[in-house]
Amino acid sequence: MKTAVLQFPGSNCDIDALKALHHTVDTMAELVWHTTTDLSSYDLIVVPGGFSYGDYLRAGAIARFSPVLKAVQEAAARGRYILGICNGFQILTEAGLLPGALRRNESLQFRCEISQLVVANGHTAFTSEYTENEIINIPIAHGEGNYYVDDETKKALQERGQIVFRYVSEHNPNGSVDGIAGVINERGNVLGMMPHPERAVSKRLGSEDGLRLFASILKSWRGTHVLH
Amino acid sequence: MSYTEPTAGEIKEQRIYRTFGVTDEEFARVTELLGRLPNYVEIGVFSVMWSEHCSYKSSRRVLRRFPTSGPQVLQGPGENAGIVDIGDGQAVVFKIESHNHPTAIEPYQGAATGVGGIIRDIFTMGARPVALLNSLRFGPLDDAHNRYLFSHSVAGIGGYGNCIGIPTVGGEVYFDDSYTHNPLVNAMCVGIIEQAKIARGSASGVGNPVLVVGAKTGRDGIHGATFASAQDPHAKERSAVQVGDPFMEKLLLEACLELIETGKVVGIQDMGAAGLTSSSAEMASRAGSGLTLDVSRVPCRETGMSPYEIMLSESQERMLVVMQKGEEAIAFSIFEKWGLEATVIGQVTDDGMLRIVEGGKVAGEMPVTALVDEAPVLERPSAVPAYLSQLLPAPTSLPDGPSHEDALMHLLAKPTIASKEWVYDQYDSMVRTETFVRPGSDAAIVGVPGTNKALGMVTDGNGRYVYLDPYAGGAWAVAEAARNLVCSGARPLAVTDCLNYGNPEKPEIFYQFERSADGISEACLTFGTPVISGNVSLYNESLGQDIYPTPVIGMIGLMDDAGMITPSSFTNPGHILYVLGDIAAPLQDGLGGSEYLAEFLPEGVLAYKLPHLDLGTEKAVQDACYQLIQQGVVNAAHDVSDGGLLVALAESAIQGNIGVRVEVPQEVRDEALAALLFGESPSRIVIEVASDRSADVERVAQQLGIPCARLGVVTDELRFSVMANGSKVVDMAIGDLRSAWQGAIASWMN
Amino acid sequence: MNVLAKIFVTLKDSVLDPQGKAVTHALHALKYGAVSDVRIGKYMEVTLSANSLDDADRLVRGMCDELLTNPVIEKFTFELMEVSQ
Amino acid sequence: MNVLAKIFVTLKDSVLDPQGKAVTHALHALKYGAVSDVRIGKYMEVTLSANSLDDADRLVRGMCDELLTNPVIEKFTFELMEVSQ
Ligand SMILES: Nc1ncnc2c1ncn2[C@@H]1O[C@H](COP(=O)(O)OP(=O)(O)O)[C@@H](O)[C@H]1O
Ligand SMILES: [Mg+2]
Repeated sequence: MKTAVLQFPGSNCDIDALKALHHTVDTMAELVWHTTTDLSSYDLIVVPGGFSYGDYLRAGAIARFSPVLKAVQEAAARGRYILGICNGFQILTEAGLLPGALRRNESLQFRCEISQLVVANGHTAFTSEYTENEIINIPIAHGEGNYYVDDETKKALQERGQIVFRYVSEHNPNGSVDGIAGVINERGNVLGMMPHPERAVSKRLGSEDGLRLFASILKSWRGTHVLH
Repeated sequence: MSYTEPTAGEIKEQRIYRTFGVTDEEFARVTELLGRLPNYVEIGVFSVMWSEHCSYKSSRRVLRRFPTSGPQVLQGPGENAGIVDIGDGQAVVFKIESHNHPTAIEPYQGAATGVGGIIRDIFTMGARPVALLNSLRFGPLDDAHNRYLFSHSVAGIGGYGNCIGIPTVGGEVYFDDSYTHNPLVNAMCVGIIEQAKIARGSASGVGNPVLVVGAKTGRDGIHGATFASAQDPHAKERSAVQVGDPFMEKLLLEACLELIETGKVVGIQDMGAAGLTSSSAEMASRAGSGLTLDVSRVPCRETGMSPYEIMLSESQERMLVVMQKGEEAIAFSIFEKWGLEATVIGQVTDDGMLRIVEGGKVAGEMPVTALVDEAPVLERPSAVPAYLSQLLPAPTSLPDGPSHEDALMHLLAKPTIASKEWVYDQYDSMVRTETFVRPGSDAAIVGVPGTNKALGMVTDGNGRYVYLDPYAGGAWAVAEAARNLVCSGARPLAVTDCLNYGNPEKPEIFYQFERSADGISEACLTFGTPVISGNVSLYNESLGQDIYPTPVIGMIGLMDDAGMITPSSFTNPGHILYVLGDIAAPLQDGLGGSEYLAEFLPEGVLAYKLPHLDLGTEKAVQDACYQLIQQGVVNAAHDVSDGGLLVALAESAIQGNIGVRVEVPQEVRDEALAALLFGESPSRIVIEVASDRSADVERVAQQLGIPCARLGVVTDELRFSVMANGSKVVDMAIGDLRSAWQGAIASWMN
Repeated sequence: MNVLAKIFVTLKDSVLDPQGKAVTHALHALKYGAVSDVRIGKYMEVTLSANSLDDADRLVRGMCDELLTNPVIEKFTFELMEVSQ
Repeated sequence: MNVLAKIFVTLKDSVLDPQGKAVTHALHALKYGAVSDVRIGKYMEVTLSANSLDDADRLVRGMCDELLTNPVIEKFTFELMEVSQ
């Protein structure tokens, strides 16, 4: 499995994502600059966290016009895996690859903590190594993670199992509709989530619960590729 | 271009220089050094170079007393930041800096640009910034304006650090009336560098090109450095506040590190206070060279800027770079990749002059030595403040004092003692995924990438202590910083200091400054932690009222094995609790300087003597703790500081979500019990050990000649219970303690 | 011609405005009990050159749709005026 | 009477506007090269009751000075209009 970790001006979790990938699935992973126009050789594209373009105007609003986003669209259309983390999630919603929008946290404050998530759908390409409804600890660190969709879209997401992660109900850190922390597209190959699985890959960092997200992706990819 | 500026004659006749804070004597000296009258640009340049902020004219003599060398020191004070060896060819680079005055008038941007400035100091050395800390002082939270200053400062610190992607891993916050009109925001940055790649702020090599890189120059903050030292608060406001652009700085950081990596950089320095003026003069001074700068080539954000404005602008996110001749193109291409400008504005000369030209015309010409070496050094008068001789021995209890349970609850809910979660949850403390101990413990621990080593880091200081005893208070700050590192498992390495004081022209204030610096010096010698960088902020006064003398110590420690990290929270039921050091010291010291007095006898807290600090004892206690941790004996360690013994025990129990049952190990008169439970005598550490390791504790304590007392046990019952003289004096649910402690600041802020 | 566009972006009515709520509270805590509601949005001043006001209208609408606002949560209005130079 | 105040807050002209700068760049990278400048500020709609428009003017000016803006870096203008109910 070959992985691209995109780098926009202002990305700052790019190296963390790369480290986590090397550490967890030990596959070929590399940084790819935002001006790249061809991602066809990658099986997984990670849109990492950070503050692309300073998060000025709205988080993710400017990055979605980077040249590389067209290549991301194409990769998504070809069924490649795309994982947007935090700012990456914001970029994917701004780009229309995922439904909804991320507003400022209800508290109006940036919030960094280890949050508890419920795996709402354990049958996606990104979550098969979790058990459904399992509670996992994954850090969050964002000021604009307050997920919004209108009621109608929310119902549709629910029915189609597109809500993948929720904050445990008593601990919604940002006011997200329905406690939504991560959603997947209809086809099941594009996941966006506010929490940072790449920060939960060792005991020293306080949690290892992010490991299985990367392991799930590798397993899914293996399932669709003949092994040599 | 057209701008009308006063002529040299008018500057002299109308004494215009006075509006820049230049005295008559200083003006005469400038005239003498130039051999003629200065023009407007020149007097502007002199005024900032000779300002307190840039020249350290009041403090320079005092700072010379600090110990600054040691086998570990690779770079002491004098550069953008100090550097300390951590082995394997690597080094840690760090510095702390104040941004008090801008914060008072625009807290978000003031605090944010403070963070931005200190980060630049680190990456100019070629180091990758890996952590931020901050030290904050505000007036009490029952005042809406204090809440505004506090919340916006915290948001600004987070806003900058979060965006640029450097974790904010620690700090401290105190609330006291003393800071109501003059809040303190000190920011510290820590970086890691390969020793072979250290860059310096030196402009050498005749003919080498000088570049401005990064943001465009605007009219921001002209004379910020001058007005930071003004006495009149309205004058402070006159300097425009800068708006920070952390996104720009992130790009600048990456571009500069990439540029330095090429090995083609001769010298590099950030443009902080006094912008182009101080960066160019200091770089030339370090190299003993001269510079010719064409201000018409400086990229400006606004139109019609005069040489004067360009030289004095404090626009953020800019650097001055000297490249090897002929290698400019490397800078252009790297900066272009990052979407930034890099512009050649001049070159290095050998005539020792800072020459400012505008196109073909010379706008100003000054010897670099006159600007830097000839800057005034003042011998400020110093006088022992009268209050010091009137301090009384501190009481061990209060006549109508609270019950011990009430006292504990109140202290835990005091914003100065309460959990700082409300603050640090607004900071990304985990980005870079090397933060092994996040805010909330005694010291933060950050891994050294690619090794099994880690760095411990803290900031510490207590203005009230320093007020009550400048010498001991200064030493205390160093002792406490070292103690916090040791409790976490790290070995103290070196110090950076931020010296925040009132008006140095008052002899009593100058005394506080001088004496506390002496205390810091002695403690640094004791702990083997030289001062490698620092910053001075004077004139922290408002309406004639000076802040407490508030030196803040930033300290870095090293862990050779990150596996030795020790938490401050209790871990295992059945484990034994010990106090290393003299548990009964407060029976002599009383409640002097304590939060207990501040809470229950506020009008008397400045009337009593500070507890006694003996640096030898302190060092022995720390050595004992460190050795026991290295021997794998200690499961948790937490020092006794603000709030005293019970607060320390409660913090560790709350954070471990575990109970404790302790018994005061000696008979104590009832009237003295408050002091034992809440007194703030130094040199005491609570440790948790497995029951079969008790003998190790007693052996090490004996070897080092320190007292150690067995205090009680950790329990799985979620209660906090304290026995003294055979009866229960405190018996409370951990949950109740937690809600008092955890929610206190939030309850004011939300 | 040179045109100044003043653009007002607000959250859709159906989307909660916590910032507006916080400011309302803060105003009440001062002496502004007379305030019943606050909505907070963005105000942008865009200077551009255009062939006509109609042309400018088309351009500004375009940039609002594409970049300046997110239609999932925001709505906008704008005003145009000719400016000298 | 019920008054709606539309308040426009911008950074002073001499103060750097990093957002505006970033958005200008982004607009240029799209097809909006005609844009020469963008300044980004805040837009607030405050509903309040007042005895007269003069009274409202005084109140709104007061809250802008005291809470809604910081005169060190920002400036503001506002418009008032009577609204029903
Ligand atoms: N301004 C701040 N920023 C980040 N962390 C902070 C801040 N203030 C306090 N903390 C963290 O909260 C914890 C407790 O702080 P403090 O009570 O000052 O500790 P101590 O008394 O041990 O010095 C520490 O881990 C400290 O780093
Ligand atoms: Mg401590």
